[in-house]
Amino acid sequence: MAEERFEPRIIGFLCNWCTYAAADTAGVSRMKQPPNIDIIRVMCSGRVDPTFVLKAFREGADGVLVAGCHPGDCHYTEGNYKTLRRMTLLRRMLEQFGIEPERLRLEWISSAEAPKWAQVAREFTEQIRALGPLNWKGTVLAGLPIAAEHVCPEVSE
Amino acid sequence: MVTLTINGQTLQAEEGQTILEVARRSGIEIPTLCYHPVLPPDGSCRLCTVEVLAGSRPGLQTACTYPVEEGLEVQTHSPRVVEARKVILGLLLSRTPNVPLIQDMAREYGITEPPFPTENPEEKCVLCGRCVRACHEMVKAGAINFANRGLDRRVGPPFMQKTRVCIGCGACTIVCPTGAIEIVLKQAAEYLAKPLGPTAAIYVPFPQAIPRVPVIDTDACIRFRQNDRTEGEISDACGACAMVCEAGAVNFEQQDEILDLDVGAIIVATGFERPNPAFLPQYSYGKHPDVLDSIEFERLSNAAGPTKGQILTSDGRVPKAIAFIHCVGSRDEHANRYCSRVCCMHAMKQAHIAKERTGADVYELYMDIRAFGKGYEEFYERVQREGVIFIRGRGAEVVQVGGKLVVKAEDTGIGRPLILPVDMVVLCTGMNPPHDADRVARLFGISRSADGFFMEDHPKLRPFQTATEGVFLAGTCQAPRDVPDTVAHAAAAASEALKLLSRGEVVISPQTAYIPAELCSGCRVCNALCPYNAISFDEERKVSVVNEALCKGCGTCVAACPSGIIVGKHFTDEQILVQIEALLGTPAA
Amino acid sequence: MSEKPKLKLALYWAASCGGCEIAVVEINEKILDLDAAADILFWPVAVDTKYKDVAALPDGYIDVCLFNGAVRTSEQEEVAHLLRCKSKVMVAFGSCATEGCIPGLANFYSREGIFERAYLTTPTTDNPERIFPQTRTEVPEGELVLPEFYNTVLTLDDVVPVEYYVPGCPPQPHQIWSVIEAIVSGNLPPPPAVVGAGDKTCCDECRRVKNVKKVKRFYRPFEIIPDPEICLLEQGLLCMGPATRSGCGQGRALCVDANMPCRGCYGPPAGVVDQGAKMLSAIASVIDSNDPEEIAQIIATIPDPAGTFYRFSLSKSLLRRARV
Amino acid sequence: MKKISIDPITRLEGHGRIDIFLNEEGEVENVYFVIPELRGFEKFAEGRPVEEMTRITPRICGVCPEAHHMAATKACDAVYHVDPPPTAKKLRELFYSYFYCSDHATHFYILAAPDFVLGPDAPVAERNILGLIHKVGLELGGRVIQHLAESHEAVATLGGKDIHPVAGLPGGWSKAITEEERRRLEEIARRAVEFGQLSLKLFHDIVLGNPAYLDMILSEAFILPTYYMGLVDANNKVNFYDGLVRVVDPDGNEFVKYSPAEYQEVLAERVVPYSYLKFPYLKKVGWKGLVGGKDSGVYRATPLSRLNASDGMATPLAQEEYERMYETLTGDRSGRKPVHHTLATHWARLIEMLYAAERALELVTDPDITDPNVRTIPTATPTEGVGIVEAPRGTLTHHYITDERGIVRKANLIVGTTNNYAPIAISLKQAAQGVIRKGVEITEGILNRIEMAFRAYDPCFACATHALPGQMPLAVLVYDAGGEMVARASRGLD
Repeated sequence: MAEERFEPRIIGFLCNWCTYAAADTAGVSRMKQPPNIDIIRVMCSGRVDPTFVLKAFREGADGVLVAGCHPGDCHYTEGNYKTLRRMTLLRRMLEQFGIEPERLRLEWISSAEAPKWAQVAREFTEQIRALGPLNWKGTVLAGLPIAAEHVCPEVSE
Repeated sequence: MVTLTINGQTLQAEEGQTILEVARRSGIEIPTLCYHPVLPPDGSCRLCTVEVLAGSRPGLQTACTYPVEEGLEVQTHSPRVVEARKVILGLLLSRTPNVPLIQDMAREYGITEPPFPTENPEEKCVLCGRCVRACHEMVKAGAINFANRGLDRRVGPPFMQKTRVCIGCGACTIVCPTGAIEIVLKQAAEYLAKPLGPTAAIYVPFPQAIPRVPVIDTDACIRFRQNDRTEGEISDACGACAMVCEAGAVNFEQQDEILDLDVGAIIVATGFERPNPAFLPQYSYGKHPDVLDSIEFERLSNAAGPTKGQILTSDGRVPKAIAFIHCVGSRDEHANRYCSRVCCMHAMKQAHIAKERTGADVYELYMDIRAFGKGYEEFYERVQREGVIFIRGRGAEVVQVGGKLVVKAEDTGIGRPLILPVDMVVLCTGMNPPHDADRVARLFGISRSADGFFMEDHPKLRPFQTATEGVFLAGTCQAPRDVPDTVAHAAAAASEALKLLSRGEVVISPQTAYIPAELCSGCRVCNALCPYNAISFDEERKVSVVNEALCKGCGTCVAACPSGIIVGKHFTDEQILVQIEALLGTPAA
Repeated sequence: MSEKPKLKLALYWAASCGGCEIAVVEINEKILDLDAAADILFWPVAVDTKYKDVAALPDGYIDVCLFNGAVRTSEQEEVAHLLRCKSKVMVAFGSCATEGCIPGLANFYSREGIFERAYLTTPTTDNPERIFPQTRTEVPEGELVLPEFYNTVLTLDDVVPVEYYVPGCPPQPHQIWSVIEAIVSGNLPPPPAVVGAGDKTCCDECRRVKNVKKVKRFYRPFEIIPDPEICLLEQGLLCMGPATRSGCGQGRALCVDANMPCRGCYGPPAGVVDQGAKMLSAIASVIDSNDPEEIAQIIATIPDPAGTFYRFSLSKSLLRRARV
Repeated sequence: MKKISIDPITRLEGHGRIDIFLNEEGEVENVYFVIPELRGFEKFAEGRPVEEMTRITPRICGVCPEAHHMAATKACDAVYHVDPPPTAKKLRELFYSYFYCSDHATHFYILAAPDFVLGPDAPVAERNILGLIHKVGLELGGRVIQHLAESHEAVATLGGKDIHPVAGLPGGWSKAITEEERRRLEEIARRAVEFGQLSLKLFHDIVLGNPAYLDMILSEAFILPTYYMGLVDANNKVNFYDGLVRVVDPDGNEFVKYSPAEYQEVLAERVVPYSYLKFPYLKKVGWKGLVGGKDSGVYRATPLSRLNASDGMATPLAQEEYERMYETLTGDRSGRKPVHHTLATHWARLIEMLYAAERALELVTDPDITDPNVRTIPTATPTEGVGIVEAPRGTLTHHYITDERGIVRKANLIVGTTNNYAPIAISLKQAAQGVIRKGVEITEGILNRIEMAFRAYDPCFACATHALPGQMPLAVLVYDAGGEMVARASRGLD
């Protein structure tokens, strides 16, 4: 097609013990995966403060992936359940902000599941590509004089 | 101590002992019938009559009731005594002419025919009253007693009716010398008939048990069953075991106790749970008595087991064909996906024993043989040489055809369905994580892998450590493994624990959470979140506090803290937020 | 404070409800001390000042400008710039100027949506020609003008640099007085800083007993009669106290004391970037279930997450507004 | 043609701008009153739980948040079809009465009194509460401040917070009062009654006692016959908290009496392109533009309107004063109603303040007032509801439509001052015509006379930001036919 293909910007918050290792293995074992996901490592998906997700969207992410250990398999016993609760509620709130909940994805990927990681990475990237750009900074907040340069008005007369 | 002479032999005895006891202890034979070591002596049958030559009560006396005294002189086989016993045995034989025990005793005294007319040749009861005493004195049930007088005298429940008072303990049948009593009450019969279970209410779990001490099955033990009757008050029923235990080791008052121990390390060795193959209905487990699981077969083949190690079918025959079905409940998407890691080898071991003891045709139905350990492969070959037949193909079904067991399987070697008629099927089960593993995990802050076993800190580098410092794993609670591996694993855990103790301090990772007390508002949102109970609430200052020794740094509380004051060291909000900015500030990759 | 030359103070309001001014008046008798301590430039009753005159003032002539109200129209932005130029110290006074406050909830909708509702679809509206207000209108006698109505409610520091923030809807009189004293005596902290409030959260001042929190279902205030002694959140009432700056009540949380859950008018505490996100995280964390279905059911008992967690701070939130 | 633009706060939000156009003769040709402010509560109410309206809508106005809180609370009762326990209703009205004590006092002493006490021509810088205190002396000034402080305290005790209260919720009131609180509240109520009488005495001495002011009140420039609206109880007595809305025509005959649910049949709001505020009017009479009289749908909802629309006050002292006012204002002392003297609104306001104090005293001494049962838990499915109370600046209507979960789908609000948008515009035109003549130099005093007409309504635009201590910053711009400014006088930042 003529116009340039949309390349989504995706931030991935990955649990150090499972998905991060899986992603690592996926890379080492040369599995095919798109470059669109920028990874931020956390010790547990339970560390992912909804603030981070909103920050990512605010700064221009088109999608956010949060991935942790399978339920019952959490390195910290049940951090991932807290994540499940938070992301469920957050997804609902994103809708109120006019953001498709699908732009925030929660996945359980164990350290042994490198292929699953690669597949999720591909799927999610395509899903976001299909949804199109969010680009919050560039659209929704565009034109707002946020922190604009302050200039003193001309003194008339 | 008193000194007495029996048959001219001078003996020492303790006050309160009876002549009978002393004589028996010294190997002097005195016949008895109504006497039973755990029952109070009665002297009713008078068979134990002896002649007291010197003592407070000279003459013919019953040895079971006569207490020893200083200078006592006794003859156990004087002519007078023998005469007396002949009369007694004559009478007994006339009452119960067909009871072998009585016949034998009588014969010893030269009596072969009943001297008196016989009322009822089928009579077995000699009215010794052992059962009555057992029921009253031991069981404390008082369900049976003597009724009527003279020739009509007999033993039974009131009005010879079924009685609720009887607890069906079966004690009367055990003490009855002539086998006159038959138990008809199911419960007791079942208990005593349990094929592979213990044969008494007190037993040694298995010969290798450590410590090797008997245990009491309180559901079966008369004393405890009587406790239930007396609303929990300790009953004084039975206690036969205590009476006969010279070491006085039997203690009915023993209770479970909960001890608080301050320890520096904990080794979790809660083991595995034996799967019940009944949940795989195709194997007819529990439907046919000759379908056993590995543990039951082990019990059956155990020299200390109910059959003294003979391998017999439920109807007591020596099986002619036995099938071992591997991987029952393992490597199976309907059960455990994982390999049990032990059933190949124990199946072969049991096949070896079965072959050896029965010479039966032994079939091994397997998916793959995993003989990976030292000497395992060799053992595999040996068993094959011994003639055990290995068929590659999972046992599909066990059915009964006219009372006979038939195993259906596929021989993938020749690609044909297979039908094996056998006498016994052994289901080689694997290992399940204990059903309450989750509670244990929560208690120690251990996590579990998807299969439900406890998760080691690192599969290769920290295989027996956990995410909780000072808590170690040993054996099958972490994963299925056989004995040598378990020993190695446990030893490693033990030495790691000792290392910790000798060091005297715990090394913790620096990635911990920290609450600046001066900023905490004490909302306590974080309190419930910590899987390691590292967060406590200081009621004094009304602030939450992180115990950094317990904290593992997962950061869940950091993300939750609504006032944003909990610091997740090395993963602070600031650090992560700038990462986000940096990543999105740069053009897409 | 009387030795020093009298302080030049200006009070000004933009898109606000006026509650901030009322709150200032409610320092009651102290209003006389204020009069003694400071010259109040155009607290409009006080002095007659024309826009021209203000524009003509040397930059920084005003010592402190207490600016309340959000920035919603072109006019307000313009005045904000003017006052910024003329004031040494600019104070965002009250929730509106600081974080948009409740009027900021308009950011869930667009200007078009608001106009359509206000001037077309409200049942009592009589607008046969489907007229909307215009920035310029020709009338027989001449032309009439209106300022532009922005699509998004902005905070004061969106448009000009701000030294101090006084949170609260409204700032409570006792806090206002403490701020005025600080200004007059020159005891202000280094800017930028929040003044006239605590550093902790409402829970710190709240007098209710707090326990470990596990919530199986959330309730709306009218659905239960809460126990007067125990933390409202524990009783399933969505209380914003945990993510809200302390300072409203001297040693108590005003709304909570009235058995009503806090709605967060004092804005986020010091450590919090986004009040709504933090509250969401805390609320989700205390949900007492690990089962996805049940979690969904429990969450369904929260009627309006965004409108509750961002009741006052939407304009200052990370996303700032909804995409419509 | 000349254009005078009385341009209060050109660049200030929440106020009005008044453009006055003169013809060649220098007579006032036309007047436009412009409100450059809108916040869109009706829109962003959508999606919010309806019970939160009691906490959201008060932010429409920080001067009368209690009114919005109460209207929303009553609308919520209606939405949930729930009837609060009697004590809850009493607490609400008690709360509301103290609010009236404070609000009317604020207006009279801080906005209006300076004009009368200090005189319309006094220097602006003095014409404020501080100036007033200097003039009447610290003793009375102190009483004013004490009265305000105490009534705020009462409002806070009952409502949880004085500005933006929180206690109202569907089915009741979140907070019962203790006997200790009650005793304090009674004390406050007793002093408020005295203060109400004191204020009226002051009004009599200083205002009515001064022929100049009386003439001003009675002068043509300040007389505007319109329809009048007000909430009345079963006996057609003034009530602020509950009842039916009664509208009388300029001759004082009952035009309509409607329940909250019927407001849509009675009211309509006209949209104009030059203002963000709509002009409400009586649907049945119709919109005839900015003119008064019986044929124009323009109505007023002010203290004076409420008195005009009622048959009297429900408390003795207020009733006495009510009668005195009508006797005084009807030239023939007939006490006939209605009276159309815009400036008499101040008098009416003081009568209402006295009534509020008396009513508060009645309620606070009611034996049931400390009953802890103040909540009814709603059980019905929420649907739709209208809540109406009398805000000091006019009848306040909140209308919500919700889904079955009680989430607002549609909201409609007609707030106090909005009712008076048209009459204020007319009064300003009258006043302008009265004072601006050819060759008359436009002084600050002239302006203030125009502003007094305006201030009588205690305008609070978009029930909006209120210039505080309250005076409308005002500027008069005199343009010649070419549109060049030839004269200017102004107050406030414009």
